[in-house]
Amino acid sequence: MLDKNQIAKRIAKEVKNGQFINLGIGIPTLVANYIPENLEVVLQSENGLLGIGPFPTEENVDPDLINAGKQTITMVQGSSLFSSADSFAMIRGGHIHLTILGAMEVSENGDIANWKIPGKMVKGMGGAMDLVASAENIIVAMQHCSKDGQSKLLKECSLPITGMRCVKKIVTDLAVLDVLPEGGFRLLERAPGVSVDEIKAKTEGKLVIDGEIPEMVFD
Amino acid sequence: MLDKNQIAKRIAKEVKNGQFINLGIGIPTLVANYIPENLEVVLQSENGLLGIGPFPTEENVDPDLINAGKQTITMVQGSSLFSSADSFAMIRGGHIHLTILGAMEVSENGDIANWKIPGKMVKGMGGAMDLVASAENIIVAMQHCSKDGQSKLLKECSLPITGMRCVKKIVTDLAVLDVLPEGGFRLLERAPGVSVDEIKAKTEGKLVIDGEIPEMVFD
Amino acid sequence: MINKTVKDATEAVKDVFSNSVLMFGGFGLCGIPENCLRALLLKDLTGLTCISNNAGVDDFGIGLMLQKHMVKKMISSYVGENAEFERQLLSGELEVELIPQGTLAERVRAGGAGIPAFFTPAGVGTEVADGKEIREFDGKLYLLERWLKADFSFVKAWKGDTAGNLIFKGTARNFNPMMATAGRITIAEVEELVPAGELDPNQIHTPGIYVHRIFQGEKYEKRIEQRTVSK
Amino acid sequence: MINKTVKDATEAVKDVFSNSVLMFGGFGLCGIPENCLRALLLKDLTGLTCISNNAGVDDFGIGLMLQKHMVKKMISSYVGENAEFERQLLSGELEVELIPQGTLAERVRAGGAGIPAFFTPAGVGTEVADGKEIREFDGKLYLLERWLKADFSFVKAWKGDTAGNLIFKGTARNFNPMMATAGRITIAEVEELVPAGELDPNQIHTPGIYVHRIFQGEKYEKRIEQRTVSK
Repeated sequence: MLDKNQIAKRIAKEVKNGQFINLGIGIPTLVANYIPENLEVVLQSENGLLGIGPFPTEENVDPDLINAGKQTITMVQGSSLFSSADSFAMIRGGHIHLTILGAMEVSENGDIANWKIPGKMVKGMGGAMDLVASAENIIVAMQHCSKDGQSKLLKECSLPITGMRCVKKIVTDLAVLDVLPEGGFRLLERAPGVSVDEIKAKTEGKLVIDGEIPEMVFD
Repeated sequence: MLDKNQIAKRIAKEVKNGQFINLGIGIPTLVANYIPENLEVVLQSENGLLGIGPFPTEENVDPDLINAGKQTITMVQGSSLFSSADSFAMIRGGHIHLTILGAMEVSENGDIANWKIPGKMVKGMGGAMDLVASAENIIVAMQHCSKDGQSKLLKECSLPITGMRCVKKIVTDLAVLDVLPEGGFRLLERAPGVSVDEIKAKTEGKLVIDGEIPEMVFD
Repeated sequence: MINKTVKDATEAVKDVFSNSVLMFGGFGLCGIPENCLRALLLKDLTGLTCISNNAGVDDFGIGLMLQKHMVKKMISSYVGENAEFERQLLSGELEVELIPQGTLAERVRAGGAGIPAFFTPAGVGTEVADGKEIREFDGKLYLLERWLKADFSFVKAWKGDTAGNLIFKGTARNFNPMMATAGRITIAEVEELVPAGELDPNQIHTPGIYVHRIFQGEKYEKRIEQRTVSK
Repeated sequence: MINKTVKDATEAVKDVFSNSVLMFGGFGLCGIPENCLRALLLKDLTGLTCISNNAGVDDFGIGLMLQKHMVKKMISSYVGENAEFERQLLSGELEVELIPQGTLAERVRAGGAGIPAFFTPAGVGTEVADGKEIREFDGKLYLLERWLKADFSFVKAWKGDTAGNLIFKGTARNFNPMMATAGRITIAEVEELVPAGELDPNQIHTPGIYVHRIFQGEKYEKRIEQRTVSK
């Protein structure tokens, strides 16, 4: 089983040179720590920045420079700043190559639910609905099962969805899976020490297993 | 009868303090020369400038600074530059208080025709359709009759129109007229030496004459 | 150039009335019009509709207006950081309309730009689409969304001039530029107010035409929600 | 930061193909991508659709592409200053689609911003409305207009950096920023190309994400259409 940092590390292997990437709050933010140094990528913050840098040192904290998670940040060389309307024009227009975000549920046709639990205080969708409706490639980072052991990879989402047929890949603590265009989760890799049978048992949606499933390799 | 500069001078009396104004090509451009110095107004150029200044001196000509008529210009203090999308957002959003433009025909319900003569080479509408569809106040500067003596203030436009029910006021070489909300040209002022009868004879559309019509007064 | 300067926040907000629709720039607590918010708190206002990406925190920003029961309705994309907000919402005192962040930004832009409606993919297939027209363009589904406008827009910029031209700094820009365009009356507060002509026309983010009143804010606390540093 | 630099105009336009859709920034002859236009003239291209507010003059700008019969269709708001244009149009060699200037600007912005359609008042009641959906919002009539996109967008900026960030100057900005967002491949030429990091992030007009290739133009003639001076 992978911990949060390992999930982030595995997702980082999906990043390609030259990409513009939006990282959601939580595990996705950790992905930035594992992107290989030889890749040139640009991280977008949907409140209005291209080129997120590392967190500032104590003396460089600037309250006028935060990311979408409201954390203080810095900018890398070559950054640009813009309004939220321009930022979402960028997102909606398909200019961001890769969006990585967390989820509460994903369905076998790629629907994602990550904004609302009926009966609980609803905080809002923020930019998630715009991001999932627009990005050409969406990778979800999440736990395979909820805390009470229920699968989060479902035939259909039980929670109100954030977007339809949009998730392309999922990295969980147990596995890496593609969402097939015709529906179904195709198992690609197992986490170290996790068996195919365990993944089968913990995946409620249709699971497609083609041949031998390798264990993930970390460098 | 007024010449072009006198038409411009008469229109300048309609300008109010604090207005943002778009001046079309031709006579409207001349209006800028007659705006009283004690009024603070801002002239917009729809290619992307608020704050048009006078024409430059020979040594200050900047090919990167032109108005919508493609003339070299200068900027006044406090100007701002923006894209054409932002410029027409400003126009469409109703932020320009007054638009002054030329016309080939105006109808008694306020339709304006000023972009196309069937059978002749069509150069295009430029920004005219956006301007007339958006401005809260539109004043037309034109000759009362065409060169062959036909009235240009008509029941209905004979030429393809640029915008519907939009003209509020017309200043011609003969008269100042309002377009009434219920239809019809209400005669407000006569040019010096021009009789009401002449204006009647040269106005094809419905002309409303209420009481004595004063001659225009120029300071 | 027309001088838009007013003396201070109190004068700037003098005619804000109960039951009006207000827009506030800012993302979280970053780039919010602190001085106008403080001045509004001193007024006897109720029934306000506030359009703002977030709702502040309990003791800062719009959160303080909630404490004083001035707000009838919030229109936001995310309202998570505010316990009083939650209490009022659950008790039915407060109405909330949640809008995807990009749709919110674009609806406000549309309000300023004279575009009454536009199609966006955000929310298709979700409850956000309920009751909205859905149409297919080039093989993809989109929702029809309407413009948003306000009686008063409150924005905060870094620098401004007496003609109302504004320059923002960092990610404090966020919703401020669009909201400046969508207010019937737009009130801008700035950290530094300079005479018209001192700002480079090429670097203006918000042209003065959108700003009806401008003043230099007395004090900027600039509270940080998540102070995150690297060692 | 990703380096978008290419050697020169010739390399920048190397894969432009016949029958493709091209966008050109500029208003009149102000802010046009002169170096790309020169490089395109040396290529054996036909059947192009050119989206540009104007069509140049006979011996400069897009006018030169018309002389070489490279253009099948112009999409513009005003095409008045070009005799060869008129000849080709009347002879049926050239097709032209005239669009109100603000609608053109907004359709291009929509193309870059992922908005497939929007409502605008421009053209209601005119022949521009023929065949288009008309709808009333809040008592006023609007037309539905579609986005515009291009295979290649050519834009000209004042300064740029190797990451593709652009800053425009004066009214040479005009259509360039939107067109930069609406090209599948966007090629920017600049008067001065600097290393990434030298431009203030706060002053960037076009973020580098929209620019796929950038180079410093060899020569800028910057021809003036109406040299008007005061004595």
